[in-house]
Amino acid sequence: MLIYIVYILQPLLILLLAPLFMGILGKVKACFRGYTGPSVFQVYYDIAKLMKKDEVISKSSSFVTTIGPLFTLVAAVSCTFIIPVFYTSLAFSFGNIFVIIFTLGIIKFITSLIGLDSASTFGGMGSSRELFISMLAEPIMFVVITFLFIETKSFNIFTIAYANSTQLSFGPGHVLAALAFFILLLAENARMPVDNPETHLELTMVHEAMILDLSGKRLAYIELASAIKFVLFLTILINGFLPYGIATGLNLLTMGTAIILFIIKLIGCLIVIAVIETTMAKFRLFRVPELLTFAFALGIVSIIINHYA
Amino acid sequence: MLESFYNIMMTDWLSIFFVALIILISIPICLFSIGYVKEYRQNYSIKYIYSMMTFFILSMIGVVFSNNSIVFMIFWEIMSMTSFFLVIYEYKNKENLSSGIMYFVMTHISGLVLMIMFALIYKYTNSFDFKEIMEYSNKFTLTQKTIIFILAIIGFGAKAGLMPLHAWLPKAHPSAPSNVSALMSGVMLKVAVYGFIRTAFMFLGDVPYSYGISLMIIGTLTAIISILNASAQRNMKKLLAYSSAENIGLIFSVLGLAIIFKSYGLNTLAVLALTAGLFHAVNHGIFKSLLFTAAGSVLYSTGTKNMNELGGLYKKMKFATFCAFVGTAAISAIPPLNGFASEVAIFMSFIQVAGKIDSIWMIVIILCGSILALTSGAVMYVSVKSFGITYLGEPRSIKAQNIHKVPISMNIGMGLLSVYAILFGVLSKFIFEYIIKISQDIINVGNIRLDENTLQNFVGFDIVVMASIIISVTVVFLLVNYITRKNKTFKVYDTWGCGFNEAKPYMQYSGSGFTQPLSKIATSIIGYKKTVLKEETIFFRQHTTDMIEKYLYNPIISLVDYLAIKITKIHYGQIQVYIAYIIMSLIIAVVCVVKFI
Amino acid sequence: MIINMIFVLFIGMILISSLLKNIKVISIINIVGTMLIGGCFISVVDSVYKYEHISFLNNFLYIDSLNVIQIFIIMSISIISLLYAHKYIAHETKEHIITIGKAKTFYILFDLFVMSMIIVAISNNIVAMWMGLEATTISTAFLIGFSKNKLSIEAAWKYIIICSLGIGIGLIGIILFIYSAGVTEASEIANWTYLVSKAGILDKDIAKIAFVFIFIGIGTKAGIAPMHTWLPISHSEAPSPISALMSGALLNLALYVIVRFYIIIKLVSGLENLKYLFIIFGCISLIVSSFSILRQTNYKRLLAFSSIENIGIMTLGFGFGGYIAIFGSLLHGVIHAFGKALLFLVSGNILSVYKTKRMDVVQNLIKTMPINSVFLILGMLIIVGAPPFASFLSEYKIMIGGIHNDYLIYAIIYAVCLLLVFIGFLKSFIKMIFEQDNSKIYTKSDMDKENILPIVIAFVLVVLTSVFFGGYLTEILDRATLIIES
Amino acid sequence: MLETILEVLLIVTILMTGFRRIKLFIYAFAVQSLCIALICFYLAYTTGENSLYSVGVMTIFMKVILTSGLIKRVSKSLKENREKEFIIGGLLSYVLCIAGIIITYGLLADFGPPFLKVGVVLMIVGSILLVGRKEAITQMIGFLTIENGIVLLEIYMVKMSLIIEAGLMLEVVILAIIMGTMIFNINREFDTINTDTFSNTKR
Repeated sequence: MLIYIVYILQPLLILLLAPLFMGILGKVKACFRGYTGPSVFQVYYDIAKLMKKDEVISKSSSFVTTIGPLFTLVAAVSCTFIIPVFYTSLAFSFGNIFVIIFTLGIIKFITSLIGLDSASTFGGMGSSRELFISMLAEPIMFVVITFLFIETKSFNIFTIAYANSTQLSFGPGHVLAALAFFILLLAENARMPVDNPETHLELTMVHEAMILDLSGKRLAYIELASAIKFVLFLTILINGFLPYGIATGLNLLTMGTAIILFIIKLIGCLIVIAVIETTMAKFRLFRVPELLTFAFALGIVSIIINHYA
Repeated sequence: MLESFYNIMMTDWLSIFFVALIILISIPICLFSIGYVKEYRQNYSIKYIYSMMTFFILSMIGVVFSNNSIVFMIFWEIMSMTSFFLVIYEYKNKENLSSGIMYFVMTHISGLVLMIMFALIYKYTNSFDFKEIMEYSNKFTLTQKTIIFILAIIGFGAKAGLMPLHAWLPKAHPSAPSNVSALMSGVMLKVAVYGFIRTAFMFLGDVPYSYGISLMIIGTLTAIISILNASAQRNMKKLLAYSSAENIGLIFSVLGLAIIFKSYGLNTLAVLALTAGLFHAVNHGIFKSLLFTAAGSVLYSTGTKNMNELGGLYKKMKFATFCAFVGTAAISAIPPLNGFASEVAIFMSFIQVAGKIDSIWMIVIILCGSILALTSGAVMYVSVKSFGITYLGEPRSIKAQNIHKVPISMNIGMGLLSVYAILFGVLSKFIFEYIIKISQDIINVGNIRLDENTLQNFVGFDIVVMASIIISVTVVFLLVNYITRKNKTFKVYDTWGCGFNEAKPYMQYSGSGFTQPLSKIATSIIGYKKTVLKEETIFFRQHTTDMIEKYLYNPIISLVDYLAIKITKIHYGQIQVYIAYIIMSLIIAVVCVVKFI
Repeated sequence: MIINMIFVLFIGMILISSLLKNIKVISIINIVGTMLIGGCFISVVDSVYKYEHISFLNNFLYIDSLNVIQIFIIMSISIISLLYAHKYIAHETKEHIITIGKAKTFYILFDLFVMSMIIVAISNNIVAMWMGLEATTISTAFLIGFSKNKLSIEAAWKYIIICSLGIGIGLIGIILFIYSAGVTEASEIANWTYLVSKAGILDKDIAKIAFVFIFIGIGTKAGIAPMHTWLPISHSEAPSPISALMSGALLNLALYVIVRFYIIIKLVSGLENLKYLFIIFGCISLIVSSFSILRQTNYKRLLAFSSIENIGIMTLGFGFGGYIAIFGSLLHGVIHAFGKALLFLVSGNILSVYKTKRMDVVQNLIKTMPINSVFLILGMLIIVGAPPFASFLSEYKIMIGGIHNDYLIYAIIYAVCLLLVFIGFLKSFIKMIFEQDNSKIYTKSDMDKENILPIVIAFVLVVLTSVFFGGYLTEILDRATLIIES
Repeated sequence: MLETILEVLLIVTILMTGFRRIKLFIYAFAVQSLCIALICFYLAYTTGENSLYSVGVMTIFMKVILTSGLIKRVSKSLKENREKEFIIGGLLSYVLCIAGIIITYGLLADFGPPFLKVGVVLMIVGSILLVGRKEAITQMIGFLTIENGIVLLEIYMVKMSLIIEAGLMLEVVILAIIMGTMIFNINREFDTINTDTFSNTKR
């Protein structure tokens, strides 16, 4: 009976806390840059405001702009159901890592179509660059999943988290794979070195350009979906690579400590990302393939080290 | 009578599967072509295309059902002949004729190579019957197996469009009428896959792993090079033809993987890899013919295949746009649809190799897997381009504005195909079990008890769970949306151009511009050339050539021409020279006969 | 008794066509006469079908299932050509291109030609065979030079010189052959049956050289490679019915004569690898003809080169040996004869409408002559060996035979040449039928329905051969292969 | 007696390779046929084979009278009466002829009677004329010389019935008649019988 509560609690946790973590990230970046910046709950206020506002839809947009954003949010939310946050066990028969990655792929697919749909130059440019970058990111994902498969002999994210949580010492391959996945995370979620999420400067934005034309409720859906996607990637990173302390038994105490540990680790990651975002400048588009091939090389090296060493 | 009919036909699981595939995909395409063919009424004969299409489909079924190598070859040649007459159907423009001729020549090459292969098989096994050859399969010596395998790759590869012999694909499909190119790329390429599976798996029995690796490398090269070529295309059907070559590359690399597993004795993994390959063959047949029929309906209504002239077709072709959306989502492996099910199965069978094979080849296989992942990313890039540029945004030319209505039967055909795509995606778990039985029969392992966790690792169950979650969450969100929509209105206004409000249709992203970053990276592979012309306004032209054709086909053609010129010199008009030939050959023949015999 | 009837009919036809004035009557008499002769032969063939072989005129004429095929080809193609010639000559005389006298010589020479071919086909005496071949050269010399322009006279001259030289070499071969059979007093030493029974005692060295002379000599007549040079020009200059008859029946017949001697030579011990003669010359003619087809601009010359190529295929088939290959080449002989006759007659129609043999002038045939273009495509498919027709089966059998007896390199050359011929045919015919430049307007010519009957008959014969005449043809081919093979 | 006939035959044949005027060719051809007829008579006389008598009579009647007369009548209507330039030069054809003689006598030294070797020499000279000369009429004469060579070969090697011998002789004469009329046509059409004007079918 408790298991069903956990089934519901895990996705709920991510759904509710995703905007909070974005707020925390904004706050951390602000204090690095020396100004107090908006409050941690600012993202909640934005989404609430957008939900209430009227909408303007461009006359050349099709069903992709009207229904699309809803589907992106649906994809993001349904992904949260099959990812371990604080509890994992071998009993989960679903949760294949490919399904997670490809469902998150729906968001990318639909946002790039929305970009093209509004018949504006910026939308086309944004979706072309987004797809270009994510195309180069695919092999890294493949290699990271292979590494995890070598380590834990399964594709199911729950069993991966379970196997890694019992393991205490991690070899060098593990660290390299985590680093590769981290770079993949930055590329997929349009974080700083690949694309600047805050700016609306026409020639630099990638992710923002696609949803330039949206407003009101639809913009809120997309914002929420990308926030959830970002946090989901982070959870995969945390629970896939350093799931120390994740609850494997059903008693309340371990789950409580697991939640707290998860939040601490997440904030740690956010701090690292904030450091990267404030120190690094955005790469030129044709330097991004070099970064991603570097990550791919890391992945390959991790497999070789793990397998043959 | 049935009994005699029985031993003519080849009724094992493989043939039945492929016949089912052929029939499954031909029905919607025939429905589609009822409407589509009306466009040709005024200058081509309708009876011709209908009769040729029926012969084409019957010959394909004949190929799959034949169990004697002569009957196989007869149907094989009839198939290429009827498809040739369909490719040159619109003989009014010259370009169709030359591509039709090239197509027929390439398929004839594949026919001849297969003829040599079957003759060799007859030499070794002294029988034409497939069943006897199958029993003989483990008595082939190694050299015999190598020769037959190489000939099989060349023969069936030429027909399927593997790398060095793929040059006809991007030429034949755009010149054929759309329903025919849908039929050809959806079904004919699979018949070549059937032929290859029949020879490589069932005739040759167990084969050293180096065959599998060479096949996998050829398949991966085909995939990556053809998808890069596809990205730079303006012509919609050429883009789809290249992406068919890419999917064929995918299927053949998985077959190579199955051969590797079999040679290492990992039968369960071999069965699963082969199942992934067969499932992807079915799925590719479905979504590729869906995309071709969509392109056909675009061609029917606007009259042009060039993407840069289209755009904004959504407004007048709502149903066709929706079907094209489903097709694009399926080809770029979006979860609930069928493309996702088989692509993930392929990636999983690639990853399964880790830890099981510990030679250096594991790294090569994983590299091939990552290249295929790159291609699947590129497929999403290319299909979003082809869907977005043609259907969304503003119409870029007058052709795209005043388009005439698409007849009902075309929509029914496309609708049926998109229903297939959704069904095959959601119910992929049950289709998986069915295909696993077939691949067990192919690898003739007997029905080994598939250990639970490898099967469980396969994605069957997850998709069903995922589909149900998605449906339930959408229902919840629609309800929430419906409740909270009372006091909000939405206004329709021009697109937001960051303050610039005279946005013209031509200012949108064009097709070639959309994939310009990718072609800039792959300049050497696809021969990408940029030219900037300064007439009264500045023009930007970019042009890509098929490098394989430029550096492999043209030298051969010029060599043959050079030889032909030299040899026709023999007929130098003088009669004395002719008589000298006779006397010389007499003397040489007498001397040789006296000396050697 | 039947044989005398046949010769009486032949001589009667020649006399009538030399005496009467009205061309139409002459052609009808000729057609009826040839059909009667065909009828006589059918009864002869029945008796051959019943008991293996029969001979007439105290063993001067000898018919077994090998030359039944040749008779069948000769008679059917001569009937087809006569049917075509009926309208062709009438049309020519009406427009005063040729005088009545020339038309009459056409029919006289035509009957002489068919009669000499029949003599070669059924004679048992090898010197009589040689004289028959010589008679064919003589009778066709003027037929080639029929249309009195520069090219056809040159063709006739080259034809007569090269062929008679070749046949002279053949005569030397035959003389050496008889000499190698020893100086016995037997009167019928020159009979083929006698030589077959006496194969053991042939003097090996002289028989070897004799066979080379025969192969090269009669090979010129058959159009085998280095000696084929007369064929392209003479077949493209001769009137279409004649080139159909020559290309279909005569080349086949010459090859049949060579095979007759080859049967004797095979029985002589130690001369097995004489078959390399067939294989090498077959390959040379394949290579030469397939490469030249690629560069042809005149469609009748293209058909002539394709005849050389098909003869090359047949020689290769006989060279490969083995039941399958020989069955394939015999079948290929039959199907090629009808297919080539069909194509030559269609090209005759095209020539009569377009008045030129150049392929780049003939355009949009599908619009101007739809019926002929359909038959042109079907003819192309027959000759190139597309499946529904038996030529695919015969080429495939020769390939199997070749690979079965370990001639892999030759089989590969054979496959490459088949491909090149396929490209040559496809490029030229598809361009001729479908290509059009939009500036010109193409009207459907009324001459299209003219002269379609013989083409239809030829196509029906091809279809019947592909269906093997309900097993009747397989039986004859089977026995013929056993004669060669055993 | 046989040797003298063979010597005359050899001399005439060797001279033939160098001739230019067509009249000389005709006379040489007539003398050749006469010598062959005499050889037949001589052999018939020595071996008592009476079929050779008829062969001799036929050669005289058909070859010496009929064919030479025909060629003379044809050559009368021609414009050129001699070969202007050769493909194989006069000197080279003599050298080839001598080489041919040496080879035949070397190879067939022990094979058959002397007139067999002369027959082979006739054939070689005939082929030199056929290949080396430009005029159509010279090619015809070259071809007829080869036929004469074959007749010599045939006399020795084959005991054939009379009809076949008559048939062969008849064939050769008919060929000569046909070639004559053809030369007549060529002369009328091209108004020269130099085969250089022919070579217009390059492809």
